[in-house]
Amino acid sequence: MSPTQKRRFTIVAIILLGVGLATFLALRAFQENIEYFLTPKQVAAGEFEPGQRYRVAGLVRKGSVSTLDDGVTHRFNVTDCKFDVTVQYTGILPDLFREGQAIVANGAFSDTQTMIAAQVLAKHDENYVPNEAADAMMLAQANACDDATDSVSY
Amino acid sequence: MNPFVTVWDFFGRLYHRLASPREFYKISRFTTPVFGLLFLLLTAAGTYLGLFVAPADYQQGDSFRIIYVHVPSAWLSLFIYMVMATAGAIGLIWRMKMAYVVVICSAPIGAAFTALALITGSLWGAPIWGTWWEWDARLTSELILLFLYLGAMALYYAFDDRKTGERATAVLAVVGVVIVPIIHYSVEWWSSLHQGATVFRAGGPAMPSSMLTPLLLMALGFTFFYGYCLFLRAQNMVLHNERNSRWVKDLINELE
Amino acid sequence: MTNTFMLYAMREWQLLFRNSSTLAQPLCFFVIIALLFPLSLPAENALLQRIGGGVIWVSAVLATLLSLESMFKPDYHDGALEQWLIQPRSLTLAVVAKVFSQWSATGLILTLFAPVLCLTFRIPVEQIWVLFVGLLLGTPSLTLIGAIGAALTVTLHRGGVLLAIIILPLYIPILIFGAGMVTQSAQGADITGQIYALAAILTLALTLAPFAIVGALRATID
Amino acid sequence: MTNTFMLYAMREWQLLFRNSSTLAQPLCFFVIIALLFPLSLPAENALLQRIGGGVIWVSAVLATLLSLESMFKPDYHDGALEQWLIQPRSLTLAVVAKVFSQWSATGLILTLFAPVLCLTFRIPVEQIWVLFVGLLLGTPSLTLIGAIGAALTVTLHRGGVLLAIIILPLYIPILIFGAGMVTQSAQGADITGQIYALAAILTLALTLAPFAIVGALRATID
Amino acid sequence: MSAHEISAADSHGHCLAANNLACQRGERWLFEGLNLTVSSGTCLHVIGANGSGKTSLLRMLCGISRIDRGDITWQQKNIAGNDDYFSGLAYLGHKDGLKNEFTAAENLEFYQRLNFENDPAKVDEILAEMGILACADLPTFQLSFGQRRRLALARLLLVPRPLWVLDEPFTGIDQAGRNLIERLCVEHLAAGGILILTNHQSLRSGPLKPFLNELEL
Amino acid sequence: MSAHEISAADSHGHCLAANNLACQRGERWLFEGLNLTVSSGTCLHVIGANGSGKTSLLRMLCGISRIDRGDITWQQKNIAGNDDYFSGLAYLGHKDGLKNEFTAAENLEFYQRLNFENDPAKVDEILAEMGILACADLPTFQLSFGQRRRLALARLLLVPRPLWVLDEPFTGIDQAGRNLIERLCVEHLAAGGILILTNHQSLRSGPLKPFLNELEL
Ligand code: HEM
Ligand SMILES: Nc1ncnc2c1ncn2[C@@H]1O[C@H](COP(=O)(O)OP(=O)(O)OP(=O)(O)O)[C@@H](O)[C@H]1O
Ligand SMILES: Nc1ncnc2c1ncn2[C@@H]1O[C@H](COP(=O)(O)OP(=O)(O)OP(=O)(O)O)[C@@H](O)[C@H]1O
Ligand SMILES: [Mg+2]
Ligand SMILES: [Mg+2]
Repeated sequence: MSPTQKRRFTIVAIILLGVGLATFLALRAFQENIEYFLTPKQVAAGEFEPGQRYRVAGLVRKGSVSTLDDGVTHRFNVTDCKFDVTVQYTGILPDLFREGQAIVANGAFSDTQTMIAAQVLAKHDENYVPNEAADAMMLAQANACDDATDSVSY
Repeated sequence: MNPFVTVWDFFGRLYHRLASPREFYKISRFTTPVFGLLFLLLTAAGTYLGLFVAPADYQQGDSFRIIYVHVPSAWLSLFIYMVMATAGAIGLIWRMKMAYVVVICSAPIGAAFTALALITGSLWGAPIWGTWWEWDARLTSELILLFLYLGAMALYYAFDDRKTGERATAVLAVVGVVIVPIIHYSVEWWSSLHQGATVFRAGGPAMPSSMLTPLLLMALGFTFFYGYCLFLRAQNMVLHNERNSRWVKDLINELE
Repeated sequence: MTNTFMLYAMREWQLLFRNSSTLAQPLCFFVIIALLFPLSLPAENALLQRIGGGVIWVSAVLATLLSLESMFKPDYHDGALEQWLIQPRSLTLAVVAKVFSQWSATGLILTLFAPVLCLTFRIPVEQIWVLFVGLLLGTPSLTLIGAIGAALTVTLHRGGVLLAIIILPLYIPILIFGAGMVTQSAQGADITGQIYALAAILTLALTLAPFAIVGALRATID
Repeated sequence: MTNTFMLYAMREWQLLFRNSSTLAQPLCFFVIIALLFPLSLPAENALLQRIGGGVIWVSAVLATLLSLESMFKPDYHDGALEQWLIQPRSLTLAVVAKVFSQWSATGLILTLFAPVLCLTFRIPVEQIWVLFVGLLLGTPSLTLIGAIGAALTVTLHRGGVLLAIIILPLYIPILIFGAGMVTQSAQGADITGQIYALAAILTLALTLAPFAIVGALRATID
Repeated sequence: MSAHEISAADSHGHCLAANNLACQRGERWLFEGLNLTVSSGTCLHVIGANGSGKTSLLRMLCGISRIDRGDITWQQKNIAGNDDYFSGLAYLGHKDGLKNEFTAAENLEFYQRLNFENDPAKVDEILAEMGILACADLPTFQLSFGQRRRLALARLLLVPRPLWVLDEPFTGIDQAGRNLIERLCVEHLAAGGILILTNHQSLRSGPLKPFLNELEL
Repeated sequence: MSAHEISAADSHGHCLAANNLACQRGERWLFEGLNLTVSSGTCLHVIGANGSGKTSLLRMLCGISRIDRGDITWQQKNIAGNDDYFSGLAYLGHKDGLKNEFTAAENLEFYQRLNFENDPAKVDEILAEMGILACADLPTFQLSFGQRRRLALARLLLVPRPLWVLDEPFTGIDQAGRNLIERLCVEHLAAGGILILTNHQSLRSGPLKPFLNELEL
């Protein structure tokens, strides 16, 4: 090889190696959960500190939604189908909020089990379905946890 | 004749024609109106189908129809950046004048589409998610893309010398391209608030064709709009850059 | 090859020690942050402790960003850079050496002193480690990526704002991973994901940025 | 007399707008602080609100300190300063104009934008006022006092650290009064004492610093 | 052009004198016990090898450098803090005092205003006389080396000043420019001005010859 | 001194050529369709008024500036990325590439190491030859203007390079220095080197005459 060829070869080799390693590391990174959510399971195990702020993600437990007397404070359970966290939120819920919907609640724990949420966000999934099929879909969604046997992550 | 050679030859000739500002100008005189027309037809069809024919979504009702603006503009925001980066690389490697023109002319169009994606996304997110902004991976990275577009524009105009500015902008376009895969895969890599892929996903689109057709029509229409704007801007730029050359002077004489 | 690297790196270090304004900046930052932050916030340990990590990360970004302006400009103005361009030595290696020395005078110093700073912010020892590792992985990427912007704007007389506009977007991911790591570890969460992410960014920056910097210099110097 | 002042001040402003790296610094600070602080701290409004005032004051000190280096150096190196020395115009007025423009590009911008920043930190309106008045009284003193250090180190090639060492001790009182004001008003306490103190420092600096700066310049330029 | 007005204002003539001047740089004394007197209509050419202290002497005469020993007078009055002196002095050194960020015209306009005048038309006239009108609106850093030096020299024409102190004024200037500047100097001297300059070539064969005094350092 | 070694290494001679070269600054074309060939043992003196594009041409020839049109070859090979060319080239422009913070000796030592050598004794020798040994340990910003230029020129003596490109090398240099540099150039040319330079005075009457070619821009 001439010196120029040799230099080109080295450069290409370095780039390939570097980009390959970077891809590997990136993929490893995304196997870990980078955005930190507290799972209902962790809450049940008491793995949190009162006063600190957390995000909890999960489904709205079927039949758990209630509104307090003031009309704007809502209580409901967020579940991974196995463990539940009770969330209390004062404010307007997003349009999509309903039983079986995936949501993210943002807040701190007042006592051992109840999260006082400052924010409740609804997660929309990738499915778009015409109105005609709505009832079946809603039913399926609301009963999402029915045949789950173990914790599901959202 | 060997079909491979023929195809190669065709692209070779196309490349050379596009590489020359004068040839490019000739071609674009023809393509610009065609692209404009295609844009009008496709978007008109897409809008009609999307607003009046496509069924409402079971959860979101009619508010899902913002998809027909949001998704095409979001796709284009990524596509245009890829075009810019590719053109930038071509310009830097093969010193092709027209490639720089593509880089410079694409930036504001891309920025506009990015802004549109951000605005429509926010408008959509407010009722659906319950917030118009989160520091979510998809949203943040799309915002970064907007800044990159703006940075590229600012960089180009900062140089007194046009040629230096073109090359500097091309370098920035190439460097910034890492953001594109990050935006695209952000919803898989992070547990994002933004939904995952609906259209291009394993197992086919999660959307009935009555909803999908207008979306694809709109996307195609927007792409032609990009082509239309690009050619229009590039024409102007070529004429300006080459204003001292013979062929432009002849052109002006013809007009007068 | 090592020779070229060492040659330029030694020169940079010598210059840094002679011309302490570059060396002063991170130190200034630290003195100010360590001394003045506690002075100017409500005297409360819990508060300091919670913001410590974020403050240190933001100051790392600031220090890097401000040091970029003087990375290539002096060499451009006194003609040293054009001499490098016409040497039969690898410009890429020269640039890597320059970035390395620049980092050692900002990012590295920041990283090494961060634990001391953490003490004034009363941050617990486990989080000090997290912060340290994060900075060690993150600050070189900051300098590498920033150097591309510095090279792109070296000939401009009004480069300041532009440099920030070009570079800040690219810094945000690093900051999010780096600072996020500290916050999460305070909540007792796992941080391997962020470490991998920062490492990935670093490897990518290390392999590609030097070529981009050289390309930028060749594109702009005239 | 006003003429001399206006002449130099106009020139400085023109330069600042041309050479945005000076103008960029406080802007950089603000973008970084407004964007990156919330990104890199635990997302909590109450936390941001409590540290907002302190963060803004520290950034004002930092911005001023970092801008001092480029206050007289460029004019010294390109020979403009020696031309000023041999003009039959008052050098004191020139210096006052320079300090004023420098302040308007750092302290004033910081002061004017601080309310905006306060909004991203969700600071209540009464405290925004306190912060605003404090900065308005404090930042001119910062620049005036800092300019003495800048003039003393203008000919030095290793002036950076020295400048910080000379100047920082003099800044601490201003910072204590200024930032203390915000904390106290958040607690509902009276702040007239601090306002008087800041005003006293400012008057003193305004009357004495210009002469000190001119003396320092004449002593060092050769 | 402008030089004529000086003589009208000061027909009695000017006089710059240095007594027993000394200059120390580091540990070395560059010169000691230097005496000189320059009066209206004379040109003092300071000669010396590189590093012999020409620039240092000129800067002392302009009151920029500290005087290590001796004193300098203008019309028998010490120059320190002497406004009369400084309103009569124009100095151009190796550093040109031009701002890269400004255009050529803006640079000149600033110095014009510094001299209590404001006349953009005159600035253009001067730029034209120096042959750099075409560059009037270019930022100074885009000028060629010689154009930059011409711009610096253009300051001399802004207002008439009896004393010109020029450190290697012909650096980077082409032959036409050199002739121009020599002509301007001659006009200045003929009108009763004083010129102190350094230059590495002898001036004895040029148009300045009739006014020439040499001082070897 | 060093120049003799070139001829030993390359008895076959060198050749730098430019074909149809053009340079655009702003909207103006400074020159177009410029052809030139310089071969071993010749000196090309680029002549032109201020702002005519001499510096721009020299920087193109050194591969620093972008070439707007045309091409430049060294031994029939294009100079872009041509290591052979760059190991044979020494360039000194208006900017001297010296670091103010370093001493004179340190500055030279860096450039020596850049040239794959490390010999402090030789650095001192070169400083002595250029007449600035006394300043070896002064920080460069304390040097007089001419001493600084001498230091920049001292780089030419570090290692023998067949092609010297010098932009106004005599700026700020006194008569003795000028003679010295002319002598060095003559030695360089006599040993088969190539010299391309600009200067505002004609070189026809100096020692470079026998080698001289002129190019008017
Ligand atoms: C500010 C907020 C938003 C931003 C910045 C944003 C950004 C984007 C971007 C960049 C894409 C293209 C991704 C790719 O092609 O890889 C995209 C696609 C999409 N977005 Fe959004 N979006 C936002 C809000 C929303 C909301 C609220 C919804 C609906 C709930 C939504 C639904 C979609 C859909 C359906 C796609 C197409 C996915 C596919 O590729 O199949 N977006 N968005
Ligand atoms: N970016 C630019 N835009 C417009 N004009 C420019 C630019 N850069 C340089 N120029 C002009 O290019 C011309 C060539 O400058 P160059 O330095 O090559 O001249 P030169 O022949 O070396 O002159 P000198 O004898 O003064 O050194 C000058 O007239 C200068 O003003
Ligand atoms: N701080 C200092 N310490 C020691 N020596 C110094 C210092 N400053 C300058 N010198 C020396 O003083 C001498 C005088 O410099 P000056 O600039 O006056 O010379 P000059 O006659 O103008 O030379 P030139 O022809 O090169 O312009 C030089 O030898 C320089 O090295
Ligand atoms: Mg001198
Ligand atoms: Mg030149």
